[in-house]
Formats: sequence, C-alpha cells, structure tokens
Amino acid sequence: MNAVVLAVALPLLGAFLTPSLARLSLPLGRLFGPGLLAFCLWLLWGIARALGDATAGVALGGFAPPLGIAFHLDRLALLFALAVPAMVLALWPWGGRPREWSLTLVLAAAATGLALSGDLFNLYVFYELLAVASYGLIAANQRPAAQAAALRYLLLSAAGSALALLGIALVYTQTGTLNLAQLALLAPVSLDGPLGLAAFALLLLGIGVKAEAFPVNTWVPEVYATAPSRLAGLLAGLVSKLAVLVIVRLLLVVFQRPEATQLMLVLGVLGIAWGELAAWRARDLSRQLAWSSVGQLGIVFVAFSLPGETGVLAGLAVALHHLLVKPALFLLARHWNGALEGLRGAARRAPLAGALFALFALSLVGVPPLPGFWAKFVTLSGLFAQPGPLCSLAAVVILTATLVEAAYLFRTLTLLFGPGGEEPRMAPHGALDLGTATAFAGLLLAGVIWLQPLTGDLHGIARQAVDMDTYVDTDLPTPRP
Amino acid sequence: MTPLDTLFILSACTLAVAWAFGRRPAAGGLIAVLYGGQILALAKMSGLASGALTMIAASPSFEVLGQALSWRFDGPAWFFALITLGAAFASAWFMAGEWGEGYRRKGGRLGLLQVALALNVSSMLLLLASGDLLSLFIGWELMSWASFLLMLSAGGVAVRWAFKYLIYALGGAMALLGALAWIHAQAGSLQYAAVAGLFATLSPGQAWTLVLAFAAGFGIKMALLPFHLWQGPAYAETPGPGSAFLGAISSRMGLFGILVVLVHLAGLDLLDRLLIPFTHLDARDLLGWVGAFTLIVPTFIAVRQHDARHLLAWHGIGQGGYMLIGVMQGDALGSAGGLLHVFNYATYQAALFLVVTAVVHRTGTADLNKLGGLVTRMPLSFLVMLVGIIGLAGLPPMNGFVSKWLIYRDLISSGRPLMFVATVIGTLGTIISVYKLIHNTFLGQLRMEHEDIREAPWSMLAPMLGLIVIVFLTGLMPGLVLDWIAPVQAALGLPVLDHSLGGVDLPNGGLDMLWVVGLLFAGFGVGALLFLAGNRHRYVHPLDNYAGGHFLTTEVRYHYSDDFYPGLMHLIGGWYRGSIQWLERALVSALDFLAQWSQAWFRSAQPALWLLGVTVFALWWVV
Amino acid sequence: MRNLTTLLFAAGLGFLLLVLAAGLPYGHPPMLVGQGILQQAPATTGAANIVTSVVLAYRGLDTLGELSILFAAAAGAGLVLGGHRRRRRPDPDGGFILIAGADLMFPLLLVVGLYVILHGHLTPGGGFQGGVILAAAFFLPLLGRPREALDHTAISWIEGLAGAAFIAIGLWALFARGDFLAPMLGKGVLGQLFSAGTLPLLYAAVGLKVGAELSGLLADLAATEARDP
Amino acid sequence: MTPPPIEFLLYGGALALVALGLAGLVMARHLFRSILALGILEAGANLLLVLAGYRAGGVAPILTPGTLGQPMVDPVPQALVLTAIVIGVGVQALALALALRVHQAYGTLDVAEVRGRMEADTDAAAGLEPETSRDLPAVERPS
Repeated sequence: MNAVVLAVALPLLGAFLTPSLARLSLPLGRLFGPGLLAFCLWLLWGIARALGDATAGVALGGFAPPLGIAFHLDRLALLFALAVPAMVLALWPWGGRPREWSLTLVLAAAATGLALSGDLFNLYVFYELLAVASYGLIAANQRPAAQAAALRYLLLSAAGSALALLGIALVYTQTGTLNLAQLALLAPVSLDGPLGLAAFALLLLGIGVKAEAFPVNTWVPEVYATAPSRLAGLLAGLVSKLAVLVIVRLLLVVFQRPEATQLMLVLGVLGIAWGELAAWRARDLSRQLAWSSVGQLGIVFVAFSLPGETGVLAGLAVALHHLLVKPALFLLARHWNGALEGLRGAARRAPLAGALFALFALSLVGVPPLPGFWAKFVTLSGLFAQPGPLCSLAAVVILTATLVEAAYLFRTLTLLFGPGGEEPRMAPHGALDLGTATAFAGLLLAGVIWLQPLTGDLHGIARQAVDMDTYVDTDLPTPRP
Repeated sequence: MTPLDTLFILSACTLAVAWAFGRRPAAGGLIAVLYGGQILALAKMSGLASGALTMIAASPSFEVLGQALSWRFDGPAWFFALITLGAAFASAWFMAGEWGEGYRRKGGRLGLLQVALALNVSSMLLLLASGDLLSLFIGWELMSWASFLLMLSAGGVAVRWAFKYLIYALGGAMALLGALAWIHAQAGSLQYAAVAGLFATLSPGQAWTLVLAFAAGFGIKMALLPFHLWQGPAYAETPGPGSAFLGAISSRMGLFGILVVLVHLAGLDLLDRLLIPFTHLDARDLLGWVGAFTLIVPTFIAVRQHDARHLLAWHGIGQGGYMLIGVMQGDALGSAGGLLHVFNYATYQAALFLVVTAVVHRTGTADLNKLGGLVTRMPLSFLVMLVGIIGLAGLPPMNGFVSKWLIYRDLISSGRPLMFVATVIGTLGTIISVYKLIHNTFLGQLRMEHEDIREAPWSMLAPMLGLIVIVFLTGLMPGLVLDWIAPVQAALGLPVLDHSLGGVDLPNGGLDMLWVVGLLFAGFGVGALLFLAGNRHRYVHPLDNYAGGHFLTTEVRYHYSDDFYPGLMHLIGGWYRGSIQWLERALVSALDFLAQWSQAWFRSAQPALWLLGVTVFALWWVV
Repeated sequence: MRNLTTLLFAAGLGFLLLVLAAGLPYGHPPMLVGQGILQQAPATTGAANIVTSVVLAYRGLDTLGELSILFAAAAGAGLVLGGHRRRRRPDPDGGFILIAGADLMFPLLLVVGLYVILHGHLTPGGGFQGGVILAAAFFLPLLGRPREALDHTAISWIEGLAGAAFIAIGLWALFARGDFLAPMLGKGVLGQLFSAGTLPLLYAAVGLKVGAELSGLLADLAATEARDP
Repeated sequence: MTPPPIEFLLYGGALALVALGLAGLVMARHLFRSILALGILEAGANLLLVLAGYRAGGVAPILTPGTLGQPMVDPVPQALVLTAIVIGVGVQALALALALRVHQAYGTLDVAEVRGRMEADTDAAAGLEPETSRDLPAVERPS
C-alpha cells in the first residue's frame, strides 16, 4: 500500500530528469514520461484491485497521523488517481519540447497527489504545483495571446491561492491540525461557527479558480481558446475535476454545514447560467466548448452540493461524464478551430470526426440512453427531492440551460453536416487525435452497455465517500481523543 | 421469444437493411416488404386488439439506478403501432419505385431518408411499448431525434425548420424530464403503478405543475396552440413520403403520451379537481379548449397557404385538436371519436400527402398558383385526392365523417354547445381549405407546361389507392375499427363504447353508416339517372372560356388560383399578425441579449474585482 | 468609481476578516500537532532544529512538492522565454567596482550558502535559504559581466540530478524501510554536524536544486531583452 | 485609555496586507503592479499563518542547551510558511517571465490594452472578423 506514493514520486522524478535525458537522446526523453505514467497506471490499478472495498491510510515517512502527512486511499481517491495517468497518457503532448513533457509529468504527479492526499496543506501544495505546471504549459506555444492569457490566469489563480492559504491559516489557528481526519473530528466543535464557514468560503473561491467556479472563471475562454487543444482538454477534463474533488472532500469531511452546500449550489447555478448563455453567442468552436465547460462544471457543483450519498453519486456521474466527453471534443475541435461559419460541410469531408462530434454532443446534452442523460437525471431527481425553492430553481435552471446548450451545439452540428464550404481549408484530423477520440467514444458507449454495474460501482464509491467514521478510523488508527 | 420480440427484431432488421442498402432505389421494395412483415408480426398479437389478451411483454428488461426498464404491448400500443406501421408501409411502398429513382436523380439522399424513416418507426414502437415512465422518456427522445433526422433529410430550407422543431421538441423533452425527475424524487420509482399512486396524493399546486409539464411536453409534439409554429413548415419541407408518415402518425405520439399519463395515470377525475381560479373551468376544460383553439387557428392558417404541402401540414395540426377534444370528453362516445379520428385521419392524411407528392413528382411544383386542371392527365390521382379531402372535411361517406360525428354528438349531448360551435368553425375552415387544394390542383384549366403530364406510376398509385379503399371501407363499416378501440378504452380506464358494424346505437338516435352510405349511393344513383335520362348535358372544353365578353386565346389561361378567397382573407387577416411569432422572436432576442451580457462579463477586464466582491459577500453572509 | 467600489470592498473584507480573527486564540495555539512534534521530533529525526524536522521529515512531501513548484516555474519560464534568450545587444560590462565586488563576494557567498545548507538541521536556515544565497553567488558575476552567460546545460543537469537525488533518498527509504522519505541512517548525537540521518543530505539536495533553479531563472530573465517602448 | 492589545495590531496588520493586496490587484492598471500586489497579498496570508503558531512566552523551536525545557512555539506553521514563501517566489518568477514576454510582444503592460490585444489576436488566429461595436460591451465601445 505504501508504494502508492510512487505514483506521485515517479512522475516527479521523470520530470526532473526528462530535460537532461532528452539532451542525451531525444527518443529516450520522448518515451521516458509515457513509460513512467504507464507504470503508475499499472501500479495504481494493482493497488485498487488489492484494496477492493476497503480503505487504507498511508502515513508518509512512517510518521503516524496527525503528525505527518497522510494519504487517504478509498475508492473515490483511487478512481481519480487512476484517471490521472490514463488521461495524461491519452492527451500526452507528443509533439512538444522536452520541457513540456516534464511539465506534463509534474501536472500528472500533482493531480495524483490531489486525489490521494488527506492533509489540508499538502493539498494546497499539490494544488499550487498543478497550477504552476499549467501556467507554463499554456504559455508554451509562444503565441503572445497565450502568454497574455496565461499571465491573466496566473494573477487570478494566485490571488485565489492566497485566499485559500488564508483559509488554511484560519483553520490551523483555530484547530491546530491539518490532518483532514482529525479536522473531521474537531470540526463539529471548533469550526462550527462563522469562522469555519469563512474558511470554507475562502477555500472554495481559491480552489474554485481551477474548478471554473462562477465568479472566478473569466480565464476559461481566454485560456482554452489559445492553449494547445490537448492541454485544453486536460485542463477542462481532468484538472477542473480534481479541483472539484478537493472541494468535495473538504465539504464532506470538514465543512459539513448546510450553509456551505448552499454556497456551492448558488455558485453552481450562476455558473450554469453564465456559461451556457455566453456559449450561445460564441463565434468559434474552442470558445464555445470552453463556455460549455463552465456550464457543465456548474452542474457538477450543483450536483455535489446535494447532501449525502445522492450528491456524491450525482456529482461523480456528471463529473466523470464531462471528464470523458470534453477532452474528446477539444481534440476534435483542434482541426476545426476558426469561425463557426467557416465549418460549413466540414463533417462531410471528415465523416468519422463528424460522427464522433455528434455522439459527444448528444451525450453532453443528455440524450438517453447515453450516459450524459443518466447523470443529469440523477442530479435533477436529487434536486427535486430536496425541500426548499432554491433546489427546485436550480433544477429548472439546469433544464433551461440544457435547452440552450442543445440549441448551440446543434447549430454547430447542422453547420458541420450542412452543405457548402468546398475549399479544403482545414487540414484533416491527425490519426492520433482521431484515435484518441474514438477510444473515448468507445468508453462512452461501453458506459451505455455496462450501465448497470457502473451505477452499482458509483453507488459503492459514494457510500464509502460519505462514511465519515471509516474515514476517520482509517487515517487516525489511534483511539480517538 | 414473445411476438413482441419478433416485432422488434424485424424492426431492427428493417433499420439495418435501410442503412446498408437504402440508397439504392431497388432496395425500396425489400424495405416495404419488411414493413409488411412487421405488420404481420403485429397481426400475431391481434389478441390485444380483440380484447383476448391484455398485455404481451418483451423479453429484455434492464435495471438502471434501481429503476426497472421494461417494454410491453397492450391495447393502445397495438392500435397506435398498427397505424404507425401502416403509414410506414404505404410510404415505403410509395418510395420503392420511380419516386426513389427520381429523388436520387435530383440529388436527394435516399439512403438517409430510408434510414430516418426506419429509425422513426423503430423508436415509435419502442415508445409505444414502454412499460414505465423512464422507458417512455427514452422512446420519446429517440423519436424526437429520429423525426429531426427525417425532417432535415431534404437539406436546404428544411434544415432551418427541422432545427426549429428540435428546439421545440427539446423544450418539451425538458419539461418531461423535469416532471420525471420530480416524480422520481417524490415516489422513488417511475413504474406506472407508483406514478398513479403518487398522483392520488398530490396537493393541487403540485398536481397543476405536473399536469402542465406533461401537457406542455406532449403537447409540443402535437403542436398544441402556443407551440404550433414549428409543425407546418417542418412537416411540409420533409421529402414527400416522409411527410406522409410524419403527418399521419408522428404527432399522435403526443396524444399517446397524454393518454398514458394524463388520462390513465393521473386520471380525468384529477384533472376535474384542478380548478382555475376565478372561472368555472378546470384543467380538463383547459385542455379541451386548447384543443378547440388548436383546431381553429392553424386550420385557418392553412387556408392561406399557397403550397399544397404546407396547406396539408398546417391542417394536420388542427385535426389533432379534434382528437384532444374527443379524448378530454372522457366518456365512451367522445373518447371513441377521438381515438377513431387518429386512425381515420392517418389514412386520408397519408393518402393526401402521397398524392401531392405524386403531383410534385410529375410537375415539379407544389405551388397551388402554378397548378390546375390536372384531372384530365392524372384521373386516378384526382380520385385519391377527392376521397381524401372528403374524409378530411368530415363528410359522408368517408371515415372522417364517423369520427367527427361521434365527437359532435358527444359535445352536444354532454352540454358543451360552445365547444361544438368551435368544432364546426374548424370544420368550416377545413372544407374551405381542402376545396382550395383540389380546385387549384386538379380542377380548372390545365397549364400549358403541363400538357404532356402522365398519370403517376403504379408503384405510387397502388399505396394511394389502397389507402382510399381503407378510407371508404372504414367509413362504410366503422365497427371494424371500433372493435380495436374498445380494448384501448378498456386499457386506459375509459368507458367502452357499445357499437355495431355500421356505427353506434344510442338511445336517442345512433349512427349506422351502412344505411347512410346506402342512402347516399341510392341518391347518387337517382341523380345519375335523372342526369343521364334528362340528357341535358353538354361537353365544354376547359379552354372554351370568355372573359367580359371577349374570347381569350388558348395561350392565356384563365384559372382563378391567385388570391383565393380574397374576402375571407380580408375578414380574418387580423389572425395572421403572428403574435406568437412575435413571442418566439422576443424569446430569442432576450436570449441573445442575455448572452451578450454574460459574454461581456467574461470579457470584463477586472476578474479580481469579482473575486474580491464575491469574497466579501460570502464572508458577509457567513459572519 | 471603480476604485471607490474596490476600496469599499477591500475595507469591508478587512473588517470582516478582522471580526473573524478576533475570535482566534492568539498566543494560546491549540498545538494539537505542534506539541506532538515538539515531543517526538528530536528522538525520531535527530535534528536539533525542529522546523527542519517538520520540513524534511514530517512534511517531506510538501517540500518535494515545493521543489517541484520551483522546478515547474523555472521550466515554465524557460519555455516562455525560450528562443529569445540571446539578446542582440548585450548590456555593457559593469564598472570596476561592480566587477571587483562581485568577484570578491562570490567565494564568500558560496561559503555562506554552503554553510547555511549544511547546518540546516542545527540552526535556523537550510536548503532554501542557502540555495538562494548560492544563486545570488552565481548571479552576481553575471551582473558584472553580462556577456558571460551561465551554462544552461550544467544548470539543467544540476537541477535534474539534485531533484532526482531527493526523490532517490525517498525511494531508498521506501525500499529499505517501507516508507517514502522515512528518516534513514543513524540519528547521531543531537546537535552534531553529522547527525539527523538523511536530513542533511536532503537539505543538500534541496539547496543545490534551489540554487540551480533560481540562478537559471534569474539568468533567463536577465538575458531577455525587454523591448524599448 | 489602554493601548489596543498587541494581537489587534498583528492580526490587523496581516489582514490589512491581504485587503491592500486584493485592492491593489483590482485597481492596478499595470500588470507589473498587479504582480507586486500579489506579493503583498501573499505576504499577508503568510503573516497570518505564522501568527497561528505564536505561543505566549515561547522560544524558537531549536533545541540548544539554552532552550531545553522552555515552552516552544508551534514549529508547524513555520515550516508551512517556508513552503508558502517558496511557492510564492516560484509563481512570481513565472509571472515576471510572462510579463516580460507580453511586454515584448505587445509593447505595453496596461491591463485593458493587453486584454484587448489578446482578444484581437485570438480572433485573428481563429479567422474571425473583429467584433463590431454592437458586439462589444458598452464600456469598450469606441466612442
């Protein structure tokens, strides 16, 4: 079980060595990172198989929690930890320079760490690591617009991190510990006032920058329109979900208060409305997808704000679905960038890409029996089960936003499949992009076929994630104070 | 393997064949035969129609999120499936020969059309077979998308209308999804039994919300009044046989949904209990009146159309109003009338769309101002249209008369004279507009460019003639269809109509079509005798005409088709101001405005200000 | 108007935070973790400087993450500035005072930096602080003689290998003791230079890495020509 | 009149730094000033964090013969602040590198101008016409 730390350490090792290795031999440098990630994937898979339904705590350096840093291994954490190397491998920047490879490895390590860590400050460190790696990657393509976008993103995100740090300082001053399990024990007493909520609000806004939460998501269209599409897919698909995962962990373990969930709900609803509305008038595909991603993340927030097992189940379903669909859409959009009007007839010249785009768009809108529908259905049903007009309002907003989303996605689709545009302005899709997107589509369809066991698994994960007694007992094996 | 499995497998085979070979006109025959096979599979389930069986289940069933998904056929499903498959069979047959060849030659995508049609049929069967609300919704969405595919298969202007349809349909689907999610949240299950149980326990406010959501969701597919704008052009621009299929049955799926959810699960009693404040009306009256206005307004919009396909398509909306009125009456007579109208309407609407398509095939236009006098060149097609419009106008001896008579009769005897007047006004509009249709197409003078038009080929005539034979026979013997309707009524929990082969027997005067038709033909016979015996007839060439005392040369055709019904148009011109179109545009503009606003927000140069502001608000809120 | 709003918001934020902070236990921290570490650390790690124990042992993973952040920042800056490193018109050499001063300071800074790094487990200081001093040592001559750029290949090797060494020590502990970054080697006598097991080694790796990253960063920044307005 | 307690000053100072940093971030029209404001904001947060470990009468947590047996301050926040400072340094260095390049490309670091140039660049790369004044938000419309 302790070997799980390799999933963080090895990519970092690879990141440190890749630039030097690439100086020695370029092919070696090129294959080093993917090889390490594949090994991490295999390792994590083995651990997940061995762990099964149980949970485990890993005390780093052998220092028993709460003194040292602890990793918390449960099915939720391992699910995302497994998704990290898989997604990074799928979206690996093969064409980049050695430093891009090493930054991508740093990104992978940080993301794995975010999924696994059970320590508040350690989460902050990994979050910052993720952020710094992504700033560098965004600006890597040397376009001035990308660098300006990266700088603006950096300023916003760093301000958010500082607020998050402020939140951590408040928590530490009040409780004197950073271990999430111990915080879970202390929270009902020490953090049960405005102070705890303020800390949560600060953390939510700080980490929400990466999670594309409502007021701090202005960077999204700028960055996704200028960054390389594989990176945009990684940021929209994976990184945002991990930020959400951190927020959800904090919410579940430490800040379980109705006010906290309400704050998430409100921000989520606003995010949905703003994102989908802005996407309605987007003039190019990558920004349309970017704004749509803001809207989808809003739904993720709303779903996770539902209390208890339902919330985790719904949020997981929406998040995993978006994790799969959005990167694939970005891959397809890579060759279809430019004005939407210029896409007339593009899908007729690239039928496979067009069909894949249609499939993903349908699932994003939530057409049964594609997985997107079930995710949305669980969310809506959970919202309606809550008392109070706010939740019902959120459900209505989701329904309306879905309509708007369907309208603009299908406007794009009719353009793609419509006649016209004889001049082959656009280069054909690369085999790698198409292959990756096809693999994602295969996963999506497999989700349709194996829906029943899949929902069973998600139920299990959700049940385990909300079980705080197990969480505390796993990470703090010593008898409770 | 149950007969229902056979049906689904056959349907899937049809889809596969359409996908693999559909683009070849030669495969059209095979596809039509496969639809025929599906009808035979349906015939094997005729126990549902005779009342011997109440339900046939399909073998596969799934469980998702703790919800069992199952499919089965019962009386209503069988009845609607029969109409669906019949319409598909006629359309496919029509496409099988020369029409498909010609469509392909003109650059149409025949394969797409065939696939879309087969997909429509399969998804409708799936919808009809649904055994719970979740499978109903899945079938509903699939059908919506399949219809979208069928509508845009013509390309060009059709795409715009198909897109509009899609937005409306998705709006309806979202209303349904919301209602479903709410029910799931409250009852924990979407099985019909649980839903019916939930309906019984709702407070009026909740019940109103649910009823309105369901009515809007299903009503959009039926193009009920505030949502009627999409249907006319969308159906009209669909390639001919596709529009025949859509016009005949597609919108009726909305009625099916209303039957299943509002009539069967919620129950008409519940609708009766939902009062509208400050009026004497309740939810059931509301739906009835929506049906009545749907009957009048689109029918008079149809009068104005100059394109035969648009005229027919607008018409179809109004006929849905009859069905809704009949079903909302809820007693044996009215509901039987409404359900019978579904069948009758499908037969003649399909025939009419097909004959218009045949005319388009021969002349290349459906513009009513550019046709005329075709009766001399296409006499059999004329016969088809004649029978069709008699049916559509609801005149004896065709089947449309029977269903409309049942509805009229029920409205009068249940004491709703105002609604009766509304239906009469609607019928008046129908008669006016179908006369415009047949006059401008077949009567009057033949245009010069149509001199060498030939009759439509037999591959197209045969399905049309078959349809009008059904129109006549079920008009003569409505009891044949009423036999199938009885189990439908029973399955929906409605009172069953007592009927005979020729019609119904009521305490104070029934209807026996055998007698009516007999007398009518006897009258025709007498008239013919007088006509022939009197020998006062004289043949006049259609071009032998005068205007203001001047003989016109044959180059100038004197066919009144432009500006048809000027007086009427002047009188009701105010109806066409399009307040609902205005509403539609206003909604889009509002969306545009909001979208601009939110984009401006994203482009604002001060994200940090928002971070600061929201932080302050969040802290203020918690402190 | 916007500025006024901002100031009002900022004042509100400050006030609200102050209200919150008023409830904090100033001067009497709960020290749940702190007390435990104060009691255990000398025995567990053998380092006299308990902050060092926390940085390198109890929260070693944070330190690894922190190193990686520096690495990522340097790599990102390299990517961003890459290709534009050589300026066409290098600055002229500094004057005599600057050059001589830099030459004089270089060995001094080097020694101080190494001292701070190696005594990190005993006195205030350590890898980060010492690394910064090292970077300053290498950067000063660059100020004097802008033409002589740093050897980027060497910097890249140092940063790579120093980082790898940190992880390698962690992995060694993982394979030998079963715990990543567990303290290894003997603890020695508290307060001696050769004590505290692997902690000085870790700090040496940290110091080298920080020094290499920062001097690389500074050299990159210094070598990039800002366009004249 | 008694002077305000010392913690009021300390906390007030730290939080004032936070508020000032955020306000500066919003008000700065120059990106370099934004980066400086970011530094102030981080300093405030770090100061608050290090205050968390203060113990009345405690000594520095380094075991020397002179400090044995005396109460020590909490060592954890000191380690955390060390980490946070280094993180801040890395982020600021990267920000400066980006600012340098942006200045090279656009010749300005004015917030609004950079944003406008970036938007125009992105649009041009996507082959879009520049937004007409109708599409622009009111504040950016050419007057």
